[in-house]
Amino acid sequence: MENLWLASGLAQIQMNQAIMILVGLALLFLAIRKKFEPLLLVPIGFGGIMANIPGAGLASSALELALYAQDPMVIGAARELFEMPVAHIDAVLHAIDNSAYSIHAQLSAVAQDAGYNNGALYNFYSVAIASGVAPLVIFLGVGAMTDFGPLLANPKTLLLGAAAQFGIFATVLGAVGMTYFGIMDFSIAEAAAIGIIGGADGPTAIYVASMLAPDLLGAIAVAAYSYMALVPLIQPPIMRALTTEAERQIVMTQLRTVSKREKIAFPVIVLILVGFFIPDAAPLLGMFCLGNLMKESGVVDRLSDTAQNALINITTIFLGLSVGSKLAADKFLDPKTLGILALGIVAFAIGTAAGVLMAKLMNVFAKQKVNPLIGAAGVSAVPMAARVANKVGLESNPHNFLLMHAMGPNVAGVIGSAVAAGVMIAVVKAFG
Amino acid sequence: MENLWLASGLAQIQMNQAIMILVGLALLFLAIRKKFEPLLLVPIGFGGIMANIPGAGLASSALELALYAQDPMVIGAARELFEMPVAHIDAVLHAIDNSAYSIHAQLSAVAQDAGYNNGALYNFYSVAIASGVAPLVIFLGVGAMTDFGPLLANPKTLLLGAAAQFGIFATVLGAVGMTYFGIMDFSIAEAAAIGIIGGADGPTAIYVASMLAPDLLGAIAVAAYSYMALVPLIQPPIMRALTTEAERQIVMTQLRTVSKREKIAFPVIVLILVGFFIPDAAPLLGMFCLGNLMKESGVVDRLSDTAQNALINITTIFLGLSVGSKLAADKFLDPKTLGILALGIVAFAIGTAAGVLMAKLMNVFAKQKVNPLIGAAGVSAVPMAARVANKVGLESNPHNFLLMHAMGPNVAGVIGSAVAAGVMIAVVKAFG
Amino acid sequence: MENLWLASGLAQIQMNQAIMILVGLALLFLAIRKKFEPLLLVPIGFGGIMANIPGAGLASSALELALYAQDPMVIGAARELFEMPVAHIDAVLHAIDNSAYSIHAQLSAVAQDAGYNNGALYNFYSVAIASGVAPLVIFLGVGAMTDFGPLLANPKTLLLGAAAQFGIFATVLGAVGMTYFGIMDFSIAEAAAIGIIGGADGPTAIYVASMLAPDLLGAIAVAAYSYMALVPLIQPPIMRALTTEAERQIVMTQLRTVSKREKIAFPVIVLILVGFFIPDAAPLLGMFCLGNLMKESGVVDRLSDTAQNALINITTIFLGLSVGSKLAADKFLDPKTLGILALGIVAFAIGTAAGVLMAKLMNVFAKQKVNPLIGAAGVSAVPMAARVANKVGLESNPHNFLLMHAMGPNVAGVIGSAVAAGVMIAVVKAFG
Amino acid sequence: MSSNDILQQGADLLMLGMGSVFVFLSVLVVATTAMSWFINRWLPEVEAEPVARKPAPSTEINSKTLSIIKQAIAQHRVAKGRASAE
Amino acid sequence: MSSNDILQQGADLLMLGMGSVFVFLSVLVVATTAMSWFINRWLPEVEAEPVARKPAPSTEINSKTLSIIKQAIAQHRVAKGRASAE
Amino acid sequence: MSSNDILQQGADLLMLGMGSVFVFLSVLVVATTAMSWFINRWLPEVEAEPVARKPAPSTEINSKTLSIIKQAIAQHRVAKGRASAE
Ligand code: NA
Ligand code: NA
Ligand code: NA
Repeated sequence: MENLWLASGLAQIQMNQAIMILVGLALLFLAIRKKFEPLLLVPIGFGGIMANIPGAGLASSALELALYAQDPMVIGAARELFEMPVAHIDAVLHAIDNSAYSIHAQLSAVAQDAGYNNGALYNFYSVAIASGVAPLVIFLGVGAMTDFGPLLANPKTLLLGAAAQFGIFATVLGAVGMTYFGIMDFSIAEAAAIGIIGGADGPTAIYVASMLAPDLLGAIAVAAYSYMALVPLIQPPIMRALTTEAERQIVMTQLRTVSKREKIAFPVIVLILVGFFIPDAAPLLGMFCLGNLMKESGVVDRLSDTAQNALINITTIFLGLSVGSKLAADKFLDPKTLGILALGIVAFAIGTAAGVLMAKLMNVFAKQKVNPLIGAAGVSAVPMAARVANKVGLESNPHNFLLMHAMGPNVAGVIGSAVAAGVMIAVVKAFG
Repeated sequence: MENLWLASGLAQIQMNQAIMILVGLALLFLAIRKKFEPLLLVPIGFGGIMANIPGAGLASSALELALYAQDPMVIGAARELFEMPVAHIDAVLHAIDNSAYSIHAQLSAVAQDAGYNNGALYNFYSVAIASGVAPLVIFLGVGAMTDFGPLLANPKTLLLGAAAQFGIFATVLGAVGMTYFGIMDFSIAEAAAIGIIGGADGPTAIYVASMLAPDLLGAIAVAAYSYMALVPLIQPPIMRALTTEAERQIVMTQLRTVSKREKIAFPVIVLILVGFFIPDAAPLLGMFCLGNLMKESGVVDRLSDTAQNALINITTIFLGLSVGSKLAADKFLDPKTLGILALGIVAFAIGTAAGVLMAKLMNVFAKQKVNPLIGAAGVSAVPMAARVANKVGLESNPHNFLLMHAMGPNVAGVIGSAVAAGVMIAVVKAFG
Repeated sequence: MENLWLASGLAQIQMNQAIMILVGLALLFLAIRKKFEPLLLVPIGFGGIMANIPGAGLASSALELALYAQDPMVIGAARELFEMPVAHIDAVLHAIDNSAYSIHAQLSAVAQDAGYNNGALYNFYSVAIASGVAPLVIFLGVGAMTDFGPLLANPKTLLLGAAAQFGIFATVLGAVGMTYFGIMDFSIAEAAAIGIIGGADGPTAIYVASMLAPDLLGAIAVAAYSYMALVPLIQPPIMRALTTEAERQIVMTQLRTVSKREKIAFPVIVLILVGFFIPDAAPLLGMFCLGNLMKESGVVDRLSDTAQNALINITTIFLGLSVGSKLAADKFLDPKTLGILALGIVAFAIGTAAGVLMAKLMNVFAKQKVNPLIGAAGVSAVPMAARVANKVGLESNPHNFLLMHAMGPNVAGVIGSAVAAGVMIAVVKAFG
Repeated sequence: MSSNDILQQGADLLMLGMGSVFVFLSVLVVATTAMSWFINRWLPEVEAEPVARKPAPSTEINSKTLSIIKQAIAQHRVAKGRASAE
Repeated sequence: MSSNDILQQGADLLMLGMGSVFVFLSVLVVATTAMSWFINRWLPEVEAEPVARKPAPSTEINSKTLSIIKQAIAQHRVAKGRASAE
Repeated sequence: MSSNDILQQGADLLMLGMGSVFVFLSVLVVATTAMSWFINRWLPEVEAEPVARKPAPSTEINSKTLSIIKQAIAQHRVAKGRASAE
C-alpha cells in the first residue's frame, strides 16, 4: 500500500487518474484497432479505466478505503494494536503499511465493521491472481491447446528454448545494475519479476509478478503483452543482423511423424522431471502438462474441450480485469514503470539474439544443420514468434517453410521460461 | 439475524416452513407452466423449497445453527466477548444480533470449532451475492447480448429511459410514507431497496438489496422477477389510459444504420461518464459496458461468447439458488413482504406512466414526433416491455412496427436504473 | 495433520513419495489405456503425482509447510497460545494437531506472516471439496443428464435400489469388526466413510468422506472409482451364482411411456420427501433433483445445457485434482488404505448380491416377475451396472433386452446411496 | 470408548441406515405411483404439450445433419447407380 | 430518528435520484450525439470494415446447416415429384 | 543491504537461472529422446490405435457439414446444369 495519497494533494491524484484513464483508452485502441493481444488487453485496458474512476475505489480493499478516508475507528484500532497512542497519523499509516498479514487481517475486519467494503476489482484480484489460480488455469488451457509433436520430432530444439531465456536473466542484471547506479530502486525480487517479461509468456509473467512484486504487476503484464504483440516488429531486424543470407536459406529436413504414445508420455515425463529438479516450477508446468495430457490421452475430450474454451475464457476475463486493477494510478504512475517498459523490450531483444546465436552454435557441432531463424522462436510468444521465423525465412527462400520447425523451440520456450520462473521464485525466497 | 425462533414455538416455525414450501412450489408452477422468467424463478423457487426444509438449515450460517441449538460453547464465548456473564440468554442473542462484522467472524470460528458448518445455500449466497459478484457477472453477459444500435440511432430516447425511473423514487416515497403513517416499519435503506423493484431489472434489484437490505432480498427479487413476467398484463391498460388513439398511431421514421465504430465507442463513453458522475454505479455499468465492448469490438469473440453462455448460465444457477436461500421462512414470512409486493407493482405502474408521459412531453417540443407507447419500454424489463409497446401499437395501426424504436428506451432503462441504483447506494451511505 | 514427518527420516519420506508417484502413474495407465473412469482418474492420478513432488508442498497448507520447516515464529506463536513455553517441540506439534478450527486459523495467519503460502492443490481442495461444493455441482449436472422415465414406468424397482445399499452398511460393520479384532483402527466415522464406497457413486463417496474422514478421502475416492470401472468384472460371477438359468431368461414386459408431467413432478416430490424424512441428504439430492427439473421442465434449456457441460466439466477437473491432493504419501501410505481397498470390493460384491436377492424376493410376492439380474444394477455405477445386467441377460436369452428395465434400479441406486449418506452423516454426528 | 461400543455403533448404523433407506424408498414408491395415477387421471397431456422442449442445439444439428447425410448418401447412390447404368 | 426525518430523507432521495438520472442521461444524449457526429464526420468506415466479426461458431453451423436442409428438402421434393410423375 | 550485494544477487540469479534452465532442458532432451526410442522400439502402435481420439464435436459437425455442403453444391450444379441444358 503506497502512502502516495498523503504526500500529494487530491488534485494531483485526480490528474494521475485522468492520465491512467488515457492509458486505458490507449490499450483498448491497441487491442481493438491494432489487434494487440486483444484477449488480454481488452479486459486489462477496461479494468484499468475502472480502477481509476475517482472516488469509486474499485481496485482498493476495505482497509485501504478506510485509510484513504482516515476513518477514526480503524486508525484507533491501529493505534491500539501498535501501542502508539499519541503518534502522528502518518506514523500510524506507515506502521500499517509495514505490518504483517495477520495485522492486516485484523484491521480489515475493523474496516468492514466501519462499513467499508472491498472494491469489485480488488475482489477479482484476490480470487484470480493473489491466490495464484488464474495463471494456473490459463496454463491448463494452453497446455490443452499445445501440440508437442514438432518438439518431439526434433528434441534438440529444446536447447533453443533454453538459450532464449537468457533475455530473462540479462534483464535481471540490467535491473539490478540500474539500482547499483542509482537510476532506479529495484529490489532483487522486483528485478526478477521484471526479468520474466523476457519470457514472452503472459501467465508466467503474471504468476511471478504476483509472488515477487505485486505492486509492479500492472506494468509488467502490460509490458509483457504489448511486446508479445510487437514481436513481428522487434524480432526481424535482430534476426537479420545476426544471420547471413546463406544461413537464412538453410533448408531443414521434414519432421518425422510422432506417435500418439510419445505425445501421451511427454507431459508425464516433463512433470516428473520438473518435480525432481525444479519443484517451484511444478504448479505452472504441472497444470500445463495436465492440460496437454488431457488433450493427447483422447479419453477425456469433454474436459479438454472445456479447458480450451469455457474455462480459459472465463479465467481470461477475470485475469484481465484483475491485472487492470493494478493500473490504479498510485501503483502505475511511478518512475519504475518507465524502467520496466525499457527493460522489457531489452529482454525481448536479448532473448531473440540468444536464441539465434544458440542455433548458430549448434550448427558448429551438429551434422543436421538448423536454420538459425528458428532460434528466435525460442522466446515463446506462441505462435507469433514461430510465424515471424517462418516469414523472415520465406524472404530469403520462398520455398522454405520453417513454421513447423519453429514450433519446436516455440513451445520449448514456454517450458524454459516456466523453469526460469521456478528458479527465480526459489532463489529469491532463499535470498530472504 | 432474526430472533424469531425464540419468540415462537417449534410448531409455528414448521408451519411457516410448510407455507414457504408452498410458495416455492407456486414459483415453480409459474416458472414452468406460465413461463414467468423461468431462468431465474426455477432456481429461486427450488432454492426456496430447499431453504425451508425443517432441520436441514441449508440457508443458515454455522453461527446461526449454533445459536438455534443454543450451543453452550458459542453462548459462552459470546458471554465472554460481551462481558455479560450472568445475563439471560435472550440478552446474549440480542447482543450478537447487533454486533459488528468482526465479532461475528470470531463467533463463527467458535461455532465451527463446535462442529457446526455453513449450509450449502448459505455458502452460495456468500460467494454469489454477499460478495456482489453474481449481479456483476450477469451484467457482463447481458451487456454482451445488448445491441445499442437503436439507441444510438435515436439518442433522445435515453430521456424516456430516464423518466421511467420515476417509478423507483416514487416507490421509495411510498415506502417511507408507510413508515410515516405507521403501516410498516421500513428504514430509508429498506425503502430504497424496495424502490429499485421499479427498475424492472433483476440483477440491479438484487445488487442494491444485497447492499442496503439483505433480509428483504428474497421478497424484492421475487417481486422484481414476477412483475417483469407480468409486464404484458400490467402495462397495456396504463398505456391505453394515458394515450389517445391518434397518438398510438404515430408512425416513426425508420432508424438510420449505426456504424460499428459508434457501437464500439458508446460503451467506453458510458463508462467514463458514469465514472465521472455516478461512481457508485460504476461496478454494475462498468461490467455491462465491458460485456458490450467485448461484443462490439469483434476482436474477442471467444470471450463474448463465453460471457453470453457458460459464464452467465453458471452464474444464473447460483444466483437463483442464493436468492432462494432468502426465502427462508423467518426472513420471508414477515408483514414487510406484503408491503414489498404491494409497492413493487405500484413501482412498475408509475414507471410505465412516467415513460409514456415523458414521451408526450417530448412531442410538445420536438419536431420529430415519437409514439408515446415506446415510453413505456423505458422501465427496462428487456425485451418484454419493448414487445408490449410493439403489440399495443399494432392494435391501433397494424402496419406500424414499433419494436426497434422501443428497443432504444428499453436499453436506456437498464442504464437509467443502474444509475438510480448508484445514486441510492451513495445517498443512503451518506445518510449513515 | 499427521506427524509422520517427525517419526521418519527424510529418506523415508522421499521413498514414500516415489511410491506414490508410481501409484499416480498406475492410475493414469488405468485411466488412459484401460479406460477406467478416465474423467476422474486422469486428474486424480495427475494430482496424485503433483501432490508427491518432494519439496513442492503443493498439497500442504501454509501452516503445514511452516510446521514441516519447524518455523520458529509459528512454533513460538503456538507455545504462547497453548501456554507451553518449555515443552518439547513434539508436544507443541501434537497440541496443534489436536487443536480446534479457530486455533488453526490463528496459526495459519502467523504462518502466512512468516512467508508460507498454501499449496495450489491445497487451495483447490479447500474450495472444491472442504466447502462441499464440488460434489453438489457434479450432482446437479448428473441430475440434468438422468432420465427417470424407466423408474417412473416401474416404480417398484426403487426397492432394488434400496436393497443394494446393504453393501454400504455391511461394509461399515466389516470396518468396525476390523477395529474390534484389532486388525485396523477405524473410528465409527471412518467406518461409515469407507462403507459409502459400496454406494458405487463417486460424488457421494467424496461428499461423505470429506465430512466424516477427510484423511481417508484419497483412498476412498480411488477405491470407489476403480471398482466402478471394474463393475463388468466384479458383478457377473455374483449374478450368475445367485440366479438360475430360468430366472436369467425372464422376459419383462415393455415399459409404458411416461408423460412429461410425471417427469416434472418426480424431482419435486423426491426433494420434498427427502426434506421431510432425511434432511441431511437434502443438499446432495436437492441439487440432483434441481438438475433433473431443469432438464425435464424444458423452460431453462440453457441452464440445463451448461450444467451438463461447462459446469460439470470444470468441476470435474478441480474435483479430480483435489482428490489427488489427498494422495500425498503421508496420508495415503497407511495400512488403512489396504483395509479400505479390501472393504471396498466387498461392499460392491455384497451390494450386488443384495440387489439380486431382493429381486428374487419380490418375485415371490409379485405377479409381474422381474428378471433378478436387474437387481444388480441397484448399486448404481450408472450406467455401467445396467449395461452389465443387460449383457449377462443376453447371454441367457439373446432376444431379452434388459437395459431399459435395469435403468430403473440403476438410478434408484443413486437416490438410495444419497439417502444412506444422509443417514450416516446424521447418525455419526449424533454419536458425537 | 470400548471396542464393544464401536461394534454397537456399527450395528445401530446398519439398522438405522437400511431401515431409513427402505422406508424412504418405499414411501417414494407409493408417492410416485400416486403421482402418476393422479396426473394420468386428472392432468393428461391432451395434445402436443405446449411446453414443447426446444432440443439442445448440438443434438438438433446432429440429428438434422444425420438425416441430411442419409439423404445425401441415398441420392449419391441413386446418382451413381444411374451414372453406372448409363 | 423521528418520523418526519425519514419522510425528508425519502424526498431528498427522490430529488437527488431523479435529478441525477436526468442529468446523467441528458449528458449521455449530448455525448452520444457528439460522438456519432464526430465518427461519421471524421472517421467514417470506408469499406468493408477490416475488423469483420467472425460469426459465432454455432450460428455459422446453423445457417450452413439450414441452407443445406433447404436445398436437400428442395431436391427431395423435386426427386419425389419426378418419381411420382413417372 | 549494500549496492554491491544486489549486483552479486543478480549475478547469482543469472548463473543459477541459466544453469538450471540449460541443465533441465538438456536432461529433457535426453529423456525425450530415450522415451521416443523406447516407445518406437518396444511399444509401437501396430495398427489403428485403439485409443482413437473422438474428434471434438464441433469439428465433427464441421467436417461432416463441409462434406455435405460439397456434395450438395456438386449436386446443385449438376441439377442446374441439367436444368439449363434442357
Ligand atoms: Na518463454
Ligand atoms: Na430500468
Ligand atoms: Na448407489
